[in-house]
Amino acid sequence: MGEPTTGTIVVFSVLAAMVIGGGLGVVLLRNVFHALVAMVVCFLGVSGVYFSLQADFLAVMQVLIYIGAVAVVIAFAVMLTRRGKMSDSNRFVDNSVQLVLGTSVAGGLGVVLLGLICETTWQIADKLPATDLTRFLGEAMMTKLPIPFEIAAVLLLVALVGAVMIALEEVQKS
Amino acid sequence: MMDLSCYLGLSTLLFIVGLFGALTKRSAVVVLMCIELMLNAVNINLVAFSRFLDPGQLLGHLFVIFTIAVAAAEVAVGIALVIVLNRYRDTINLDDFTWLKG
Amino acid sequence: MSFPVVSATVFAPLIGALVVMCVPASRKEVIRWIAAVATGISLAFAIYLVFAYDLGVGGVQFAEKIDWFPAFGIKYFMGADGISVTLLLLTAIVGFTGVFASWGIQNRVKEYYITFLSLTFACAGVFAAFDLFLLFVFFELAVLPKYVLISVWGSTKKEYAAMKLALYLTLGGAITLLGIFCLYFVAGINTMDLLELARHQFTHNQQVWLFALLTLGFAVQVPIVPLHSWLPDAHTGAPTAGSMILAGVVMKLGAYGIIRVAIWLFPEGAFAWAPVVAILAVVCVVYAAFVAMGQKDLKYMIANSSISHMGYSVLGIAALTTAGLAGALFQFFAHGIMAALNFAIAGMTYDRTHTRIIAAMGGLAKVMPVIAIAFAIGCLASVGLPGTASFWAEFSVFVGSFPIFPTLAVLAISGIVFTAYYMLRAIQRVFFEPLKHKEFANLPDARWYDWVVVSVIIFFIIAMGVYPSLLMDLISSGLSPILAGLPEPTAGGWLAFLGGVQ
Amino acid sequence: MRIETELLAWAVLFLPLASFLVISLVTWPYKKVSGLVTVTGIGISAVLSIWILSRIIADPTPVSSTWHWLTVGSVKIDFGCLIDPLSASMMMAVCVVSFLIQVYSTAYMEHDEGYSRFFAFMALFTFSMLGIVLANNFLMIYIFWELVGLCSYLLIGFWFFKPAAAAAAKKAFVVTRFGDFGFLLGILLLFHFVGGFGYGEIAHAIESGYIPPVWLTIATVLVFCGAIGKSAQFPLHVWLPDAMEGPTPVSALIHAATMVAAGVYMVARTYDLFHSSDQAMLVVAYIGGITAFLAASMAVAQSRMKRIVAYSTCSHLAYMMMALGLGGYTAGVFHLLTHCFFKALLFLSAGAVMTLYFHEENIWRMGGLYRYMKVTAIVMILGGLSNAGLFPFAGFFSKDEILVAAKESGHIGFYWLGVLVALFTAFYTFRLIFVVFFGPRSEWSPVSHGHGHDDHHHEELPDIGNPRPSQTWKMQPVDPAVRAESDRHLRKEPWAMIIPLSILATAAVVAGFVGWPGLEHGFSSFIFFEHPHHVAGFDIPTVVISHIVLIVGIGAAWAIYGKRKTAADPLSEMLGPIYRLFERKYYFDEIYLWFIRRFIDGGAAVLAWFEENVFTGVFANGIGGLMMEMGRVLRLFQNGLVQRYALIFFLGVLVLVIILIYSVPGEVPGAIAAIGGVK
Amino acid sequence: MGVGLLLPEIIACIGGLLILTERLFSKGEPQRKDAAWFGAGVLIIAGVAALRLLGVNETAFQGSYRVDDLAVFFKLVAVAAGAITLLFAPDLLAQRGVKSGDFAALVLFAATGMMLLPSALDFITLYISLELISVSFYVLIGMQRGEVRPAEAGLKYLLLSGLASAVLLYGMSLIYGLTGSTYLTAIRQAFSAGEWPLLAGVGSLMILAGLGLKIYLVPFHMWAPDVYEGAPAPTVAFLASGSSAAALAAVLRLFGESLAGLNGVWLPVLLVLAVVTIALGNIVALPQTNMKRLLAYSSIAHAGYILLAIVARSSAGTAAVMYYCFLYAITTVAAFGVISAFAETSGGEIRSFAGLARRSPFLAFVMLITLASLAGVPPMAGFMAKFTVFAAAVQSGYTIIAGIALLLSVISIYYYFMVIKAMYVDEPAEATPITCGWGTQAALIIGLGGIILLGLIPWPLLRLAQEAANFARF
Repeated sequence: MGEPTTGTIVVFSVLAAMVIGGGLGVVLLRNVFHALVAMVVCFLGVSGVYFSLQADFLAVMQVLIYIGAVAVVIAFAVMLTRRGKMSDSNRFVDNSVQLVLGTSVAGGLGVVLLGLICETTWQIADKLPATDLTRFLGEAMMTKLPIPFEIAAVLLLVALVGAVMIALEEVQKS
Repeated sequence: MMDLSCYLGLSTLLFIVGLFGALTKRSAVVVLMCIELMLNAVNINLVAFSRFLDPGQLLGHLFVIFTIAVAAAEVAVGIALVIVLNRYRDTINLDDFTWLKG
Repeated sequence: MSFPVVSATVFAPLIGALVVMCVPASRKEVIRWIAAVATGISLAFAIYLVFAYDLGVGGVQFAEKIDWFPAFGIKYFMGADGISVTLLLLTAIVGFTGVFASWGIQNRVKEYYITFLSLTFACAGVFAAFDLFLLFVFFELAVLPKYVLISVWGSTKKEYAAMKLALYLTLGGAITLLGIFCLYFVAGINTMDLLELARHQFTHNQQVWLFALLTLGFAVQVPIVPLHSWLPDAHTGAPTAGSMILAGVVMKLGAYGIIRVAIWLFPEGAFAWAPVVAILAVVCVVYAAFVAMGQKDLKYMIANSSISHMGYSVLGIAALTTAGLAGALFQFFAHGIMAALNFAIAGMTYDRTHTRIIAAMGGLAKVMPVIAIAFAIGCLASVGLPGTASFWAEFSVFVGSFPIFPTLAVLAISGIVFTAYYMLRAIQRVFFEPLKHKEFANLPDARWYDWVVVSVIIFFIIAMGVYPSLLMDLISSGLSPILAGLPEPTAGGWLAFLGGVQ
Repeated sequence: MRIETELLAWAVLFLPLASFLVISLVTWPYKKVSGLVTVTGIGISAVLSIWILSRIIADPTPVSSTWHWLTVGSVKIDFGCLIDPLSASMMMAVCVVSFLIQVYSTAYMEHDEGYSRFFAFMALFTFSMLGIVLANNFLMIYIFWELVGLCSYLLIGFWFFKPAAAAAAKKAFVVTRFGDFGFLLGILLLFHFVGGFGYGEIAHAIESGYIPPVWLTIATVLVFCGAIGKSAQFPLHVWLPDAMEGPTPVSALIHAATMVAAGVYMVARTYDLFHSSDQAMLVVAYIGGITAFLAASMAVAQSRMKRIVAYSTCSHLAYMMMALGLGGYTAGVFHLLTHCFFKALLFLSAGAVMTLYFHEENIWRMGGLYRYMKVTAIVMILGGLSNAGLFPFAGFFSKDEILVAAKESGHIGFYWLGVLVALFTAFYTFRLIFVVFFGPRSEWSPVSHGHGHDDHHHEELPDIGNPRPSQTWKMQPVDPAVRAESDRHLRKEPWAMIIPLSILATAAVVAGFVGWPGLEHGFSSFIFFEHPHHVAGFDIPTVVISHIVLIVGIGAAWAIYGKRKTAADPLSEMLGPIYRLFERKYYFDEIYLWFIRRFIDGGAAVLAWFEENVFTGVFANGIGGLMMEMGRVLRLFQNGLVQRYALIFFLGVLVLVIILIYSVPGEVPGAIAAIGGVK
Repeated sequence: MGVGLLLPEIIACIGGLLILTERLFSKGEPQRKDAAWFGAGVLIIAGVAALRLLGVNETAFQGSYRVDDLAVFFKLVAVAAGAITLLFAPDLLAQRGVKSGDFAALVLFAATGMMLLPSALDFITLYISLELISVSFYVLIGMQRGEVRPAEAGLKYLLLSGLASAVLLYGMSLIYGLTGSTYLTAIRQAFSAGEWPLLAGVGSLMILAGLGLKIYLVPFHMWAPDVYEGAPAPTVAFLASGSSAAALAAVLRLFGESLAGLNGVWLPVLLVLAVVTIALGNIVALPQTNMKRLLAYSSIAHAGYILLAIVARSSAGTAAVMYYCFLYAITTVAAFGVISAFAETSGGEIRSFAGLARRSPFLAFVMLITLASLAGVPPMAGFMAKFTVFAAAVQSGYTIIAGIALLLSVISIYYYFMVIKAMYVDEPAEATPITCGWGTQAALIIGLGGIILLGLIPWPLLRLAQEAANFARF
């Protein structure tokens, strides 16, 4: 698949900026709401990446689920558990050892992985994916992976019911 | 279009950022968010791979669908637990949850 | 298959234990009698075996084979050769007398007898098993009852002592197990049947290392210095019957393992290591004798003397001569009953005077003559006096080992003087001399159950002292296959310089 | 029909055992019966033994019989008896003397609560000794040897509630055990070369030279160690005086017929062995000589009746050893036999004196007792003369033969040593007699405690040792009136004592005649080694010398003690430190005790400490504690901080990845393969 | 026959749904236990269904799902563990105000996951079943209310296994990227050459880490003690027995088979980590004062033993793993059954075991046998299990490793016997006798019987395992 055009480069760098920037925002912003917003930005970036990979369906799902569900739930959680002044609601751990080691471990792992990825040669199969991706995925899902599909359903059920079991009745009680 | 390693690099960076946050942030909610970031990174990986390496089957795409679902589920339960803990302890800072140790 | 006599001998105590389980704990007398009957049956069977064993035929008799664990070629293979018969008799005697020795126990009688009986069962099983795995299972089976027995009904430092015993014995067991694995896979004939394994030819190197491994494992149980630290505490901490069976039977398990497994399967290995074993044995004899001399506590003294006496056995084993091994095995029996007697007496005196400090007693012979006489006999037996079983044991150990390790043998023999010294000193301080404390003046003498213990054991001590060939012939016939594999013994291997009698 | 001799021998051997069993299992509650059992049992043995002896005299060819007892591998162990002139006559002596002692004991032990126990042990003792006498192989002799040790332990410690007695018993056993250690080694060594225990086999092996000479000597000396222990020879003689803590009959039995005699008998029995090695013979001779002198000199300064006699025994046994060592086989054995009688006599009469005299043992509390106990005095004087070796008493013949043997052996030094010892013998024997029976009553003589003899063992009389002028005033003299009162309680000797005493006295007087020099078919032609050793007649110079010595000795004793006024021992003034040396037994006990305390007990203490602190402290507890500490430390990582856990998780991942990168991928890296071990 | 292969899972799943729907309509007063027993029944039926699958040896859904004896064996482990747990769970839950229905439903769903996991033959199925288990356990751990510890434990477990699954996924994605497939068979072929880029090694290690959390592999074990202590005993019983077994099945499939080509990477790692795991588990267990924590560390140690058998990489080793999982499952469930019968009020402190023999001989005896089995005292099942494992290790030549492991296992005697001592020697704090519901009694008797019978007659089960192991290849 030939050399990337400048357009794609620009698009990719923008998306990359969104993703990484959003990610860093989650970690670095002092206000948890800002962090939340940063996360949303990041998710958007990711879905953009999916688009750029011709994974439209996934991109849409990304937006729907992550931004529509996950982010909202987390937002609720932040609301419910908020206390103190928001401006300082997203701090690092006090323990400096943890901080240093955590940073270095993460960094180390990053260096190693990046290094290895760069020096690895991939057998690129240059052929395009099916045109109507959604259909293709649906068929594949039904033929290849009916079991995970069902399990996923059960899993979501468990999660819902479980969340209720854990939290909700407490609310009634108190 | 961009070649594969760019996407991989991007996802790795995101993964690391998420990991960094997960290891160093205080609030349980934020740690959950970071885990989500890591999962997203993985998803980028998978999608990129399936796009570049097996456009025929696109197993990566399928995989991603499930990871997204699971991620949502995990967040739901996690948030529930956080809320409960917050109710008992009046805090969501992970370094306060040390009743169980030794 | 005809009536399984051997299994009956072994399992009688276990069945007794199961019956006891069904009896309400309040019926103490009933429980005691059940235990007595169970062990009595076992004793009866053991005596039957002694006379029913056909010396003319020899080999393993009354064999019972059932497939148990075919994946590893493991069988339930019980049987009796001369050695097993002898040691089964020993176990039965100690078990039977042990029941009576603990007649006075009032605290949690039910659990007590369940534990004691299962311990007896396990020990007996080791001697009757001819499948390596089965043997090991019985071996390990004994650990838990020992632990419970000591930690519940024991006396000084009981929990410490019990834990120490458990850890040491399990350590030994672990090493042994590793050895068993190695020999099993090295042999690669997919069987744990000792007879078949004995037929398999191991290479020299294999023999050397496997012997070392197995012997190391068993040595903990013997115990051979420096692996002995568990024993004095355990024997002292244990209740009377516990000490009896520990010193009488459990100490023999390890040495039996050395003979039955290590030497039988790896004669060349045994030959290569013999000098080392012999040196350790002599260290046991002399070192433990001196430690015993230095003890203030009666039971500690007896315990250390037991180590010293097992040293003789090990020396006989190391000699790898007929006389040496036969002496060693006879010593198992002789020391077994003798130590049982001594511990029983120590227990009786402790029950009455509530002290075990030698210096605190004194002049008890006037108060409790029967016990005094019994103890005197026990001590004289451990001094190796002719007319007691121990004499023959020690004598044939000496005869067997003297030509092989002259210098070591001389050192070991010097032990008889030290033993006499501290044993007689113990009698003198505990039973002779004027009565030390007035409150001891009207302590009761032996009760009827004490009489049972004392008379049964003394009977066997004297009987085997006067008519040793009854067991000696059994032992010799049991030894013949083991000795068949041994190379011709010569003076001291690389230790020949220790004395050039040759 | 004719009963086989060996059958009789077995009967002789087992009758005492039988009576032991009967008493200990059945009749122990009934004192009189028990006594009777032993007396009859040993009595019959005595009769049978005399019968056997008569047969052997008629036909001296050795008789032997053997049961197979035990087989251990290649080792065959037999239980057999050998009846030849030596064993027959020794058996006779043992049985008769033992019998007389039993009879005597019925009176002596009358009031003791351990009566039955006493007779049971005595019977066992006799049995063991007979076993030694009859044994036909080394193992058997060793077995009975040990049993004798056991019996001596039981009997010396008979009054176990007396600390002294308990200690003495232990001492006797352990010290003799020390000798037995050597004995056993010797036996094992012989077995190693010969492959058997029988005397015959060993003798044969020696002839055909299977045994390298040096090892033969070593073995012989080791065997002799046994004799040293049992016969209380230097340097293992220390147990002997303490052994006097037992009842007097026991002392008599031990010293006359059984235990200490066993050593000498064993040497005589296995003479082929000793004779085959000159060095060994020399060792025997020297040990004998040294002991003879030491014991005699110690006897001079003792103040306790039985100890004096005991040392005399010791020196006489040494005499015999010396004789045997110098090749005087017949002489040694002869002296052994005669000694049986007169020494038993001395002991029993001493015992009589003590038991009649309120169980007082210290000769310095006696004096002038002749008029109270004439019979005892007379027999004791007879015994003393025999002991000192006056013609024609039994002691004379045997002693002279020994001197002659010494002379003939060419070691003239031993000859003069023997003479010197004879001088001492005469002196201390009559010192004893004069002090006890003649002269004034000591003002510290004990007073009767009524007839309450039962509890007499419990109270320890103050031991005034040898009162010296320095000490005399410290004593509390007994008021003459009180003494006169108590003297009325002095009993006459009961018949049970008189009869044995008189029989022994006769024996002590006449027994020597069988050995009259030049007598055809006399003793020398009856018991001999290899070839009969005939003496033409008396060796006049020896006779003269020995009698001069005798008279000098007795005279000196009379001069010093006959006319004494005080209860102090004048000799202590005359000899001073030397006397002290004799009295304290050359400080042997002190030295040995120091050695034991320092090295044996000290070593024991050290090792016990080592055991407790190193094996238990370091090995067991140390390792356990280490594990526990490691646990406590590692536990700190589990601090409850979930992010710490996550950190460790990813640290693990990172480390693994890095290791992977730096280790050679592909096959299992070498290091790990090494851990994997070998197939 | 696609569906037929799924029968056990379907039964369990439907059972769970039924219970949930029943919950919707019932008043749901907390004392009811029938739901749990119903669940147990369902699981037993599922077990029967699974038994009928023995011997069928099929791959379905285009190679993403496989039913062979290995899978069936692990399904049986899950079923057994779940059923026994459900027998004794309600007695405790009733006191804790937890609806036994909730519990039962979640257990059934978790069991479904555990039954699917061993059959999963591609990353997606594998991952999703794993997550089903995890999510169910987040809830099971955290659901007990009136207390904070369960919630804390739940959150810790959630965060850590969330991170773990992220790593797992990353590793999977790398493998996928390098092989172009998520099917284990395809991956196996891809690596069969033995030639592989370094990144593949990294990927396999990340997968190992991700699964390592579930199988208590040091250093990924850190969650275990806290969760054990915080979670209600029945949950822990099922967690310790079922989920680690299922994860081990996955490890067997993944590393034993599909990543076999990469063993140069993970074999040494597992070898070392196994020893480290045994050492750490045993040593840190020594100073513990809380029974549940102690058992957590003992689980870690036992995981180490099992790893030895995996490292052996022989059919004997595989059989040993399966066998061990089954016996260990029963033993652990019994142990936690005893704990939940009385010790939960004290949070499972060992102190509360003092004098148990006086207060309830039955419970004490069960605990005694259980501990003996864990300590590997013959003739309990645990001994036979250890025996097979070490035999497999030695057979494959890891003699010295096995020796070290055996010596380390000696340490465990100390802490197990300390508990025995507490039960039989120490004086009880309060002498009140303990009574337990018949559900508990039944569960414990089943466990006891299993431990002793499988110890005395180990052969049938082991043969099953061995035959399964023999055609666990695909």
